[in-house]
Amino acid sequence: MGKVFDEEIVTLKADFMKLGALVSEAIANAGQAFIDHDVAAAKTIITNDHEINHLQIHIEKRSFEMIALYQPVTGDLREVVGILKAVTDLERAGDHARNIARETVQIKGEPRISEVETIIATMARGVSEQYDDSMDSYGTADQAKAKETARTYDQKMDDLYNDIAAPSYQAMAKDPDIVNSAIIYLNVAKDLGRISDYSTNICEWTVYLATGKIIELN
Amino acid sequence: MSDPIITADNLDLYYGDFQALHGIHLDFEPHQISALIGPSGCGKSTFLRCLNRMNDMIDGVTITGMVKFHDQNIYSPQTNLVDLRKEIGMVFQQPNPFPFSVYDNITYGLRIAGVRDKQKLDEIVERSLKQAAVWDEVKDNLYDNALSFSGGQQQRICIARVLAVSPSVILMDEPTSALDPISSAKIENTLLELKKEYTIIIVTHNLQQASRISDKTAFFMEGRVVEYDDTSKMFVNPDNKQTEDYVSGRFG
Amino acid sequence: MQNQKLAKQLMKKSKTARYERFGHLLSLSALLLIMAIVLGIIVFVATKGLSTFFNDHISFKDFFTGTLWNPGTKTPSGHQAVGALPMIVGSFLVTILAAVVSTPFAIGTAVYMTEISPKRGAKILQPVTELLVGIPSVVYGFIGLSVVVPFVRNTFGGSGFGILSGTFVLFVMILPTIVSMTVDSLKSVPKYYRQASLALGATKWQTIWKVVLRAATPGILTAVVFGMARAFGEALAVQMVIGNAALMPHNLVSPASTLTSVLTAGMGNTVMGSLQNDALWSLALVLLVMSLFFNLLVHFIGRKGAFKK
Amino acid sequence: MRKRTVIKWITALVVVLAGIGAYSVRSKTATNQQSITAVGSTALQPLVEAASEEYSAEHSGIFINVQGGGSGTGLSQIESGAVQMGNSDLFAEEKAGINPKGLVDHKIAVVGVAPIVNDRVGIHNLTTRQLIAIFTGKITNWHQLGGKNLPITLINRSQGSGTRVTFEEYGLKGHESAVAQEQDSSGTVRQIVSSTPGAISYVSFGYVNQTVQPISLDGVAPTEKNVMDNKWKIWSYEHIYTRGEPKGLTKQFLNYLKNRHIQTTLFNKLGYISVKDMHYQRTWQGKISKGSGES
Amino acid sequence: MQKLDQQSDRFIYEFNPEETPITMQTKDLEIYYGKSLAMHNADIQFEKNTITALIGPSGSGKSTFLRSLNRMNDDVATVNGQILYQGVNINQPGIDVYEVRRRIGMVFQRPNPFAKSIYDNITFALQRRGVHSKKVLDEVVEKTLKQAAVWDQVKDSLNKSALSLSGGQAQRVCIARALAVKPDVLLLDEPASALDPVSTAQLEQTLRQLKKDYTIIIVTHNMQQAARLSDYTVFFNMGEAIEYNKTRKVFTRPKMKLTDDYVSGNFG
Amino acid sequence: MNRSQKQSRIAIAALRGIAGFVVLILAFLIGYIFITGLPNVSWHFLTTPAKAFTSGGGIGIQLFNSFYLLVLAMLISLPIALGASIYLNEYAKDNWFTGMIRTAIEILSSLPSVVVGLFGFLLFVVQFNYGFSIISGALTLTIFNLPLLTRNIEETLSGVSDDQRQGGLGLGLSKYETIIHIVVPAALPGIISGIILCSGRVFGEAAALIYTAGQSAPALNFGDWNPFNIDSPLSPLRPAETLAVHIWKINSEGIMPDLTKVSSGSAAVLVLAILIFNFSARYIGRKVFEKMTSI
Repeated sequence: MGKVFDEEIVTLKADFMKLGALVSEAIANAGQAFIDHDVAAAKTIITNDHEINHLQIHIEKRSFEMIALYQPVTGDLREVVGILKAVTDLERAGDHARNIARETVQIKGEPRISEVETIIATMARGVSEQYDDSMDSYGTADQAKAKETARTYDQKMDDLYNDIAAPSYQAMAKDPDIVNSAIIYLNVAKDLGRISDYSTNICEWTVYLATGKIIELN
Repeated sequence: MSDPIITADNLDLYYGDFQALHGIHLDFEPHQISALIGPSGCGKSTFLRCLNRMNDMIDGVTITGMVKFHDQNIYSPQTNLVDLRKEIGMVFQQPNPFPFSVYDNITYGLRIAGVRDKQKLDEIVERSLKQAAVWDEVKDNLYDNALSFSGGQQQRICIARVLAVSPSVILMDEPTSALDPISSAKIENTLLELKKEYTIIIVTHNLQQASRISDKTAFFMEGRVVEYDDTSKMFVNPDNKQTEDYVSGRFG
Repeated sequence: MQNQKLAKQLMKKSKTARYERFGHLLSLSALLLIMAIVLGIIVFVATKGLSTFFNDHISFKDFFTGTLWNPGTKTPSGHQAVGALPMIVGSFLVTILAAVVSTPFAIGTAVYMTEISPKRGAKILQPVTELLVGIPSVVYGFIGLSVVVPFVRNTFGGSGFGILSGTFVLFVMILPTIVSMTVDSLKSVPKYYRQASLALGATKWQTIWKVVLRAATPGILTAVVFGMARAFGEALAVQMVIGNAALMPHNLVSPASTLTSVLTAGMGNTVMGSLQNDALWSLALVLLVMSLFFNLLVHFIGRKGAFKK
Repeated sequence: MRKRTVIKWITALVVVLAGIGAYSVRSKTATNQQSITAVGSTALQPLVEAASEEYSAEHSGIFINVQGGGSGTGLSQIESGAVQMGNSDLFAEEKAGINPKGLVDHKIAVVGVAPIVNDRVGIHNLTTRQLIAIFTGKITNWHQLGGKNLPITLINRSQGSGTRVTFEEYGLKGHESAVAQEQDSSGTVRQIVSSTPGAISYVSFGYVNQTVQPISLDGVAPTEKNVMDNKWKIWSYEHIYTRGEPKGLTKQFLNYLKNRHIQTTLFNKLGYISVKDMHYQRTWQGKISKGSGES
Repeated sequence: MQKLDQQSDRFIYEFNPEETPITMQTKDLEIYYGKSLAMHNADIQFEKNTITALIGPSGSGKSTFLRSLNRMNDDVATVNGQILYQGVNINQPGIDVYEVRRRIGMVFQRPNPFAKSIYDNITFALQRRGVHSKKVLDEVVEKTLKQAAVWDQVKDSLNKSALSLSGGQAQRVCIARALAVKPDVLLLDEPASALDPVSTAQLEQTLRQLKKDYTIIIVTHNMQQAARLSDYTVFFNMGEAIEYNKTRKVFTRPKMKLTDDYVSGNFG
Repeated sequence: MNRSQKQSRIAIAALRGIAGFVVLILAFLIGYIFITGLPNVSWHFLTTPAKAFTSGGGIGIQLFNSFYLLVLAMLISLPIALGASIYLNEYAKDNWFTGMIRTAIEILSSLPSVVVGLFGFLLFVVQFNYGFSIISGALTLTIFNLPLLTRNIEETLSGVSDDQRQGGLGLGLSKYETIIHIVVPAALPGIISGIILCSGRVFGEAAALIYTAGQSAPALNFGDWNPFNIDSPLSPLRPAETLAVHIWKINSEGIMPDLTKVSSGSAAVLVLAILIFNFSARYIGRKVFEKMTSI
């Protein structure tokens, strides 16, 4: 296939990486805003989510067109299919970052549990790192790094989730006033957990991109 | 996995001093469509023609190695060429019906084999035209000159002509390259039906075609088989870089 | 503005267009010239040939059914002795026999040249056939006289002069024409017909017989027509070996004559415009009509018997 | 590409010029009488041709074309005035379709015609009656005449040929030959007679050679001397006709032909008999009278 | 700027001539072979510096349409209606077809180099038009062969017979040959159908380059080729232009059911 | 080995037999001509003029005449045949009229050459007053030659792929330019074999020339190449007996003693000449083709 496909795939990948960067920013900022109780930053994230959605739709459309027009095979096929699949994960990860931003707005004025928030902060950083590593591995089609990332973070993030969930439930049982906050903590942890899952998915697509094999990494 | 019906073993072919095929080893399984792909001059057509000894006609061709058909080396001196070609039929690039009626075209192979029984001939004409999925289009014009039909119909008549002598293997040398997409699609559908009863080996330039219809694909380059595997693998995740470049169109 | 300029450029007759007009006219005039020649000859032969009937008042019946040829005199029964039947029959017989004999040989040779041994065919047979076309008919005639006639006399009896000798000589004379044209038509049969046939398990012979020859039939028929045309028009050689006697041929070894041989022999000894001369032109006219007939006949057979390529 | 166009035009030009040139030169030479043409009898052709060669050798720049075509052609061409001399084996009066008015006869030579047979026949002499019987198809085998048991093969010259007319008139006494094979040249006749057992035909004396057997008639041998004395009856004049009295080159050439020197040297070599040597003359109706008849 | 002709079930994209330079345009075109109507309803505009692909089943009239654009059909068909080339109707009496064909060049299905050297193949038409300066011809040869992306392969064998070239090279030499007479528009009639995939890819590459300087109209029966190569696609069926739109649209969201069926291979 | 294969072997053996038989016939013919003829061929024979009635004559002038006439006839007929076949194959629509023209041309080719000769005689020799001359002969040969040559060229032209024509038209060239500069060169090898075949016929033709180019070969002045002088070898107006006519003439009316020698020698020379002509035409054709295909 000619140069045009190659040019288009470069653009597509650039768009995808741009989307990755936007989502990465959203994840990082959402975690930070939650910890800092920064409503303004959270609102920015919510607004910016539109951009992510637009970009995702654009990338999907381009991918469909490329499949329709060029009928790629082998590496090209994996490139387009990988992006087409991973872009959903990115967008969803972005959605969860937006959810976290919403929780940041909701939790404003509620009582806090500082030890839980410390763990959330750890988890947010971890998830953000995991996401970034996943995207790095995708960007370089580095399946070793992808597997490594999945192995490193997956269990860790599950553990962190439990570390957040347990004190939150305990707090809820003890103090009815804290229920709202605790639920929000649980939601945030869940969002972070999902982002971690999507990152793992991205790692799986990295493996597909590199080898054409579809595997489960967790 | 069943036993291969045709096996090429260490097959070399020379045009004079020029070696066109280098130690080809390929197995073809029954009731499958195997596609041979590769750039022009890679030897895929030459190889195909080795399988029913159509290269024998060309001056200065030397062939070494073996082609086994049901465990029998077709290059052994005992081989009866005429019988061999009845077992291993061939369809060519250009639709090439003889300039006779459709009926005469289909019955040609039978008549030269001495079949005279009109009723039997009629049956076979109907059967093979139906198998080649062209019966409905020609049944009312069986006695018209085959050349008066469209290219796609002509090619299917040619397929029917091969089917009429009941071969077990059909070799096809770019059977759709002279046809428009609709006719090609019809031929492809025909082939997918035929593979239930026949073994089909097809040379094609059209990579999408290979990917659409074949079970196995062999990629030839410079007289060698670079890669031979399941088509699904060849088009998603080939082992060889050259194969990948070729099937993705980045070649040359 | 721009458009008008362009329109002007496009409307201007270019040099190329003038070339085309010139070339068209040039080739048309060449064809018209040939047509004029053909028509001229046909009209010429027709007027001369018909004047036997219209100026000299010979009846068609005497001409076509009479068997005595001595224009200017009367037959014992009182008719004009202008019976052309012996020559017509002689011409027919010798042409058809020559065509019948040489066609299988020519086809066999052509098949050999194209299908069996193309290399040897191109190297030896083709130049030789082309060479034979150029041997003057007088030479053929003399070889016929010194080789064929004694051979026929010793083998089949009679004087040796007759239709059989004429056939043998014409056979050799028209062979090159038929061979080279048959070779052309065999070569124009696409290679893939042969491949398809072989791939269906046909033997080489079956392929040649059932596919190649069948597909080449129109071309072969044309070749035969041209061969017959040459046989028809041949005079000097035939005249020497056929005996050239205006007798109804009773068998193949008794002297007979053809239209051309009588025509050629008599032309110089008659005076333009005399009955003797007009009668000869009538023979030429008959020849013309007969070759037209053969032409149409073979084209008709060709169209019926074969398919469009 | 351009070069070829130029070449093509040059070729076309050359052809056109050659055509025009040819026409103009033609008319010029025709009026200057630098070249004259004699057409007709193939029997007379070698003689006139040989004479013209000698004449041209003696007179440079003179061109005498001698063409065959047969007596009929010669007469009709001279009648239409297309040529200067028309050669004929026959009197113009004898030829159907010719108006002899205005044609001037120049009798150049006398030619004797002899019956010839294949030398395996074994017969050297025939009577006139036997000859007539043979040629009218009444006798069909040589053993009927005391020769070998060989069927007789008749070979005639073409109808209208001067030799045949002469032979039928004086050899067969006016009987017409039966329909048999015909040849339109003496050479071919001789060749066929020499190679066909039992063949009989007739040629002018010039063509008789060792390959065929000449026949004496009624004991008279076909010799020039017998012709001069009219003992051998089968002979005829060779005529050159002109349209009106000859002028210029034509006249000079005709005189040259009639010149004693030519008539004695060339004629003998070619088997013609000089008119001057004849002791008898004959009119076109066949009347014989004494005298050479030379004009 | 678009019209959806509900009655005839056709969708034809239209340009705004104010904004978009249009090189060629057909209006009310009707093409007859003898008495039979082979082509009608094809009012198409061709934008400058684009590639337009004409697709459709065999006998749909796409080649007929293409050939009438530079009047190559003159001898075999009767063409009614207007064919506008830069606003001038070239389908009218008095038009010099040779000048039209010079400006609207054509490349054919099978590579058809003349039995001449490569150099002469390219310069032949110019020489016939009276250009004989060696310098000018040399320049043209180099320029067009470079444009056709075949210069590097043939520059050392310009004097060799063009018949010795491979199919792909020969086809690009044919393109160079067409470019040598400085056309505006390039018509291509299935130019890659006789070529293998590698040569086809190279040819497509060449065409993409050429689009900068020419308006290219290509008939192809390879839909992938139309898809990956062209900017606009016209879908013909039964002698009618059914849909004319941007290629991306035609191949992802065709407006017509018929087009949809055809490009997705569910046709016939 | 089954039945059909046996049948095939037998049939192919039979074909080989037929081809072998034909080769034998041909070999016999050529061998006969050469064996009887070549011993009589010498340099002297090839260069001296013919003698009418003495031995020792050659065929120098006849040989020259044959070639000159052939070249002239081809120069005239080739452009006409080319033009006509171009019109028939490229311009003419395929209808009954074209069919009629083709049939007429085919019929013309079956006319006995003597009829063509007489036509030429009446038209060129008499009507145009070219006399018995090379130009009359060449024009008559043109008539004789045109049908076959036209048909041959037309056949070859129709064998050139339409792609080539479209290529030319697509470049904005006229049909005519395309034909002349592309189609004709592409058809050149075929045209050349057509010319060779026709040349063979022309070379061996006698009957058409007897009445047009004449049967005499007057001595030529080989020092004078001005075509307007009548004794120049190039003069189109001189009578010119060709080799084939010479063979015919000496066999039918020749009276020289060494007739058979001259005749068989001439035949051998004729065949040799055709041989040389064939090879050189092929060679030149190949060279021209190479030149045109790669400069």
